[in-house]
Amino acid sequence: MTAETILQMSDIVKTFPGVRALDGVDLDVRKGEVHCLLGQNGAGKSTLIKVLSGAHQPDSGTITWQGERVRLNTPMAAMNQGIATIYQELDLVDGLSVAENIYLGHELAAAGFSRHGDTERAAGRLLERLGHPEISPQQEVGKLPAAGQQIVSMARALSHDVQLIVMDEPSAVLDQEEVGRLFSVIRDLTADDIAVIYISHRLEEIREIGDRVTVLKDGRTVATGLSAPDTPTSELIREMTGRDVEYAFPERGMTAEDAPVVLDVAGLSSPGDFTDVDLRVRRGEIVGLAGLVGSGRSEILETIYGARKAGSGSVTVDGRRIRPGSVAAAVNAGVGLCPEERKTQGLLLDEAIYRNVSLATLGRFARGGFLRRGDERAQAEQHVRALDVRPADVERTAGTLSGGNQQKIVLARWLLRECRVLLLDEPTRGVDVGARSELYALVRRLADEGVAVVLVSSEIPEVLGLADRVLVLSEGHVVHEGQADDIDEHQVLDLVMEGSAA
Amino acid sequence: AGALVVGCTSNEPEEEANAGGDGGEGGNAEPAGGNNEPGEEVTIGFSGPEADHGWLAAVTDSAVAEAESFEDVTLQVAEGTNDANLQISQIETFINQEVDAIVVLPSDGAQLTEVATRAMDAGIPVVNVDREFSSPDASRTTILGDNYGMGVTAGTYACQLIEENDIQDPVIAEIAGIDSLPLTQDRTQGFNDALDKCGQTVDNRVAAEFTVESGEAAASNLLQAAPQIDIIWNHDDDQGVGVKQAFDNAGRDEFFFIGGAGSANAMRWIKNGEMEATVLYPPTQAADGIRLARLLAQDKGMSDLVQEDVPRRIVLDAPLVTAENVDQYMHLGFES
Amino acid sequence: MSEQTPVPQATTSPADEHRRVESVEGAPRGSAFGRFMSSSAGRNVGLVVALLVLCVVGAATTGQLFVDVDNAMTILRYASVIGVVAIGMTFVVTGGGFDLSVGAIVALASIWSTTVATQTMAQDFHWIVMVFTAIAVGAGCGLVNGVLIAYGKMAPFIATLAMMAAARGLAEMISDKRTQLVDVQGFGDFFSGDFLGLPVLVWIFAVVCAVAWVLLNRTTFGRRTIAVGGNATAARLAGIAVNRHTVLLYVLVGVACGIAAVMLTARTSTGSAQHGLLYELDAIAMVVIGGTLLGGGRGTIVGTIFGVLIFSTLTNVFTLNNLDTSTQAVAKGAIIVIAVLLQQRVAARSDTS
Amino acid sequence: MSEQTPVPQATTSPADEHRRVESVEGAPRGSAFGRFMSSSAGRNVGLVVALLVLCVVGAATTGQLFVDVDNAMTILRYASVIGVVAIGMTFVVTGGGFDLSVGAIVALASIWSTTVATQTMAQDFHWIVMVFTAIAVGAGCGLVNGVLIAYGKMAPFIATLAMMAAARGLAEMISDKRTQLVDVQGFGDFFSGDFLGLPVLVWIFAVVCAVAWVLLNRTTFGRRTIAVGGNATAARLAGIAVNRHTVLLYVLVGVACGIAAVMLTARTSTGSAQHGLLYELDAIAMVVIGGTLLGGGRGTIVGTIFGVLIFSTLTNVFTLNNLDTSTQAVAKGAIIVIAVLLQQRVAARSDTS
Ligand SMILES: Nc1ncnc2c1ncn2[C@@H]1O[C@H](COP(=O)(O)OP(=O)(O)OP(=O)(O)O)[C@@H](O)[C@H]1O
Ligand SMILES: Nc1ncnc2c1ncn2[C@@H]1O[C@H](COP(=O)(O)OP(=O)(O)OP(=O)(O)O)[C@@H](O)[C@H]1O
Ligand SMILES: [Mg+2]
Ligand SMILES: [Mg+2]
Repeated sequence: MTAETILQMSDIVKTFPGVRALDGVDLDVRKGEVHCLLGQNGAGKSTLIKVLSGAHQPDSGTITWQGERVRLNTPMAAMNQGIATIYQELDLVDGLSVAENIYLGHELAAAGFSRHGDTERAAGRLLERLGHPEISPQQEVGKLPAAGQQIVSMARALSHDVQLIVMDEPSAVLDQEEVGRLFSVIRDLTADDIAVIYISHRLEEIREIGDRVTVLKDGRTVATGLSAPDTPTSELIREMTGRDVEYAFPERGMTAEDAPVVLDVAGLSSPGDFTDVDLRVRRGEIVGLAGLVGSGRSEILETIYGARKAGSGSVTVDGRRIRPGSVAAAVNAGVGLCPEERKTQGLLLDEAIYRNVSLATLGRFARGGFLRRGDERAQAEQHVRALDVRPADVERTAGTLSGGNQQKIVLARWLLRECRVLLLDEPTRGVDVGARSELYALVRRLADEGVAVVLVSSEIPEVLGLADRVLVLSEGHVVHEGQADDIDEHQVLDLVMEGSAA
Repeated sequence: AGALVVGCTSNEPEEEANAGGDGGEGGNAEPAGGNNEPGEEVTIGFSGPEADHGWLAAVTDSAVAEAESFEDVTLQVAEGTNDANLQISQIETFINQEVDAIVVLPSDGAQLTEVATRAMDAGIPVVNVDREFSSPDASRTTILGDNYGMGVTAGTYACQLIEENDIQDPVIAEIAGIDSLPLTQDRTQGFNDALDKCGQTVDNRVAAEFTVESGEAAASNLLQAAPQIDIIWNHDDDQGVGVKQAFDNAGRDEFFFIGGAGSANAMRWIKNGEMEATVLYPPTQAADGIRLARLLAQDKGMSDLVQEDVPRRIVLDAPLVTAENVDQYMHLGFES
Repeated sequence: MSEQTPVPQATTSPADEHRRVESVEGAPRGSAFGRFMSSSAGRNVGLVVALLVLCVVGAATTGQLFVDVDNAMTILRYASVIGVVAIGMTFVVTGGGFDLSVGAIVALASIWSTTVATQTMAQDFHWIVMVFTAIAVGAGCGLVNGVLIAYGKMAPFIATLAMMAAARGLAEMISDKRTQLVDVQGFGDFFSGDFLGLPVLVWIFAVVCAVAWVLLNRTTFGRRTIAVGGNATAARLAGIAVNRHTVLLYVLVGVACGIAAVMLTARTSTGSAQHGLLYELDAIAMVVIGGTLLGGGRGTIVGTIFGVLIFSTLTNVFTLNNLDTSTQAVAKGAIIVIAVLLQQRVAARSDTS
Repeated sequence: MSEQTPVPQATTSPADEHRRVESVEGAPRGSAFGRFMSSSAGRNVGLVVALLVLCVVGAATTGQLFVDVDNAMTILRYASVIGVVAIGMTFVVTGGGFDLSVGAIVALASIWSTTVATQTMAQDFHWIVMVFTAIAVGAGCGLVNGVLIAYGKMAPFIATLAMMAAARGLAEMISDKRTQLVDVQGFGDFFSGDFLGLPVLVWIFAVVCAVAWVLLNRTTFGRRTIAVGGNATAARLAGIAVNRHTVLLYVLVGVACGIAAVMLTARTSTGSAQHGLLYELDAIAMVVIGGTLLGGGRGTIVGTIFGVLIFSTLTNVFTLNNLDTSTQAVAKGAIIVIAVLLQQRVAARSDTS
């Protein structure tokens, strides 16, 4: 394991107006290893890899690549050195095909003319290597679901002839099976002596695939060269957060059998997406939806919320039917949704944090249409602090926050709204361990206060650990319904597989 | 300008008069009476519509040239505009500046009446050119082109052609200028009225926008709409360049082609027999306006006239230029 | 602190550079006036500089003529009409839209409110009838635009281009292409008069500005406008009725056009199908130069006011300087470019300090 | 399966409804021609229907006059000039930009290539000198636009609006507002002539369309244009020199304007500062009606061609029917709306089937 060092970044400093995102970071990566980068939301992981990929210029610090000091002025310079990056935010062009996206910027071309056939064949091979021969290279990327887009991003990184691949939270939108496939690809890469920098908030993944770990905290390297398989989780968490965090699911409350049903979904269908979904959530209950990516969970939430028109079926909140296909009706009935894509569906990236938080509650702060902005700000700030958003300055624009912190902003919106029913679509995607356990506690507390929660997550342990009851979905059908205690992860996976085989 | 018809009011018998010089390109034919002798220094404000075609450009140019020919005149030219709001503020600026006289070719007469009245009330004489104000109090004197008369001249000539050539069931086409301008309406009205007298009507009518390009486009579509035409009257010789090109492009020349305004191009075509006639609408009105404004500002009269005061209303003739008299009018043809 | 832009986007998409909003982030808490000033002076410093430079040039080249109350009134009276349209346009643009039909709506509203029928009614009752008519026509056109765009899912460019053709055509048909004189008792007297030393037209503009500023910055309507323009999907998922709001925005600009039509009718004492020619481009230019983001999500009323003043002062200085029209056009192009570049540099500098 | 759209976006942002691209997703593999046909027929079915309806109306109302080779040539010749500009505009719009200066650039290029100096040189050497001059002028103006937008970070709307004023002003200054007649040997003969039964102008348009189609759909330049317009950040991270590409796009539309200027000069046998009036709005309208997304990321040459044909056929049918201009304007507005709505319905139906 003493392979030569391929990359050495030392004392990297990067400031943005008002923030010191990187404050003297060191990182060294060896040939053929999987080097994990850990850190809380906002620690500076993505910024560091953007410096490495040439997307940001560091204010100071040196990068040594294969023994030579290099300056990576542009993304092209980094790629030419053999460094490819899968960015945290999917950076694909919707209007282009899968194949065109994969080869964007280094097209297979003769005298400027695209070699269509070659490009598509090459893309096809890459997708096959990633275990996704079903994604057509001719498909338009904008029409792929998030997971499919992540695969395309990976194929794009692999399409370069590289020594180092940087992956910024590639597993966030993937389910367990997909993650397994990703890991086998990573193993193939390292077998070819290609190094991988791997960023994830899921510690069990680090343990499974990683070789060494570097931990960032507040823009500094606080630990480096830790052994990924052997360092105890508690120590990693302590390094990241600077304190001991109880990484466990909160105690389940006692949902009384006779608690009133708050959300009642009956026979909901949407042709092509899901059929005949019945869902009852009592006051104070958390119901989880488990299933593979593409099993239609997001669509169910969106349909309940009125953001999609249902084919048939009804949604009742507190005994009153809500008008289908109307978000306003759902919101007024006390339903809130944390959407899957926070950037495109959740946030006003250019607006201040507090304005994002108050967006669904504007009416409350208004008298005759005029906003009482003091109130608005104060209440938004209260929730932002409660969720430990960093930095806690509510005047910052939402776009400058790290991914996990953005997620908290969307949650804060519905906390502020004090809704009766909360629909959470992948609420912990990209959220760090510390914040994650806080989120779990928070969701449970909300339930105890009487909110009915529906939880969708690709992490089956999360669903089983947090929810009271689970529904297992496969290809748009509910294949199992029962108490979360009565089923384990393997059984869920088996059910899902059976469902898709059937 | 060459052919001026002066009337103190429109009802009085018209008197032939030469208002002095041939305006236009700054030539100074010396009239009697020494009105061209340098007098006190005066500033004259000039505001006109956007010079978006040759005729209007020639109007501005001849006004500027006329002003330059007097060493005692400083001319303030406001940005040409078709926005009445802007033109009003330009006149207001002139009033603030306390210029000695204002020459206005309004984008629309009625719209500028109020501000012109204010100028008059402020003691600044206003010379109204080409498009008439809606109130006689708004200007000290008015120089008008005769748009209706233009149409009448063209229509009468068309009737004459029909009779002379004994055309049965003639197909008459009209290519108008910017259709939403009152002056276009007037020309069309005059044309229709004159045709009516010999029992004819316009069969096909299209409108262009005074530009070469629009003339070409309108004419090609017109030629397509009417496979056989006997007489075409085109309102404006600027767009006429395009119209003519459309004829050439389509290889059509079975008709009599009558123009309007009297550009130099049109006169050359008449000489070469490529055009039948054009109806004069001289662009020297503003130059005349400058001349009169100077006289008004200097408190001089028109020594050329029997009654010396500057008349209140001058209506220009709209004579017909044909191969016979084209040489006589050649000097009035403006390059467009 | 308050002006950070997300760097990757900012360096790649030119439009993003134009970001400015009148939120009060980081502004010292103080009197409303103090805040207003700090927001307008601080964020629009480039515009202020551009306008000052223009004034200095004006004063230097024409002296007395420019530095004169009457001249200031001339500039303001001219600015008022298009200014009202530009203020309305600010909302539509902030909400992610675009309106090419404003000029045509002004024309149609002016014609409709000066038909013989309307004038007879106004004569019998009160000239306010004409005002109502103009505003109703404007709102109606805006409603059609809004419904086509929000519910018909048409691109704003196309829908309002169609309205531009149709409204002006209709105005011509109604008026038979004739200019319609106003001779309703009191109408002209009222609108052409002065009030407390300022022309009534300027007062109207001032009131429209004040109302608009409050509307954009202090009400839920304004906040929703920014949300709809910034991220329509997020706005919708937060429970905002995006389609209805979009319709309202176009109705709003239609109403602004109606008001402008009344002002123009008063100023010219006519209704005409030729009123408001090319207002669409001028108004959008004023809005964008002011710093409102084309594409939505950022809007500034104060910026728009500066945009309006810069344009009208420019025209005034040109006229006073006796510039030839063609030269004016070239100079105008160059000055717009310089003003915008200047504004950007100054804004960037005040950001980093 | 391949046609699902993420629903929340689709129903909230009107512009999204307009998506169409000539990429080959899901198209049966076959000859290039087969793909071309399937892409044009399948995706533009609404446009085809609109054009057909228009033709049927034309034939029904004017019979012989409309259904006539000469008339088709009239339409095509008329369409060719603005068509070339619209094709250039398609690239800029696809790349996320906007060009208001096209009409003014056409005017300036036509003037510059017909000055006495240029014509003398062309007389001595060959008329090709005029062609080069026009294209060089167009490219130069485009370069200025592009640099201001890409490196000066100006909003495209503002930069090209400034160019619009400046270029036309310069054209007026050079020409002294006179129309400049062309009398260079061979120039008119060549461009006004026919070749294989089709007018040379139409050939030029056809060649420009073909080149543009290949450029957008079959070259790295075209794919990068979509990337730059669709997601500038992604394009930059993929190593594309976004700024340089943006400049190229404006140069490209400038060149298109240069070509159009030559065509217009030939067609009218003049250069004029009044050429190309209002081309900007018409060209953008044709592009957007064709289905290219204003804002960037989706572009279709075939759609633009349909847009051009629909507009010019409309004008032709109006003229043949001897319609009054006001009525034309109202009808045009209504027809644009109907055509776009129709296109959307048809496209939606063919999507779900
Ligand atoms: N473009 C930017 N402008 C201003 N601040 C920024 C920008 N990008 C990042 N930051 C700030 O830099 C810090 C580091 O952010 P970064 O995205 O690197 O965090 P991260 O470790 O990747 O977090 P996460 O796990 O949530 O993805 C954060 O405080 C963030 O707000
Ligand atoms: N890789 C894929 N290729 C093609 N289509 C897919 C793919 N994955 C999913 N789909 C389709 O997309 C639709 C919705 O997928 P989506 O990811 O929204 O479902 P989901 O259950 O909400 O998953 P997630 O938990 O990731 O949100 C499904 O109808 C599915 O058929
Ligand atoms: Mg990150
Ligand atoms: Mg989902």
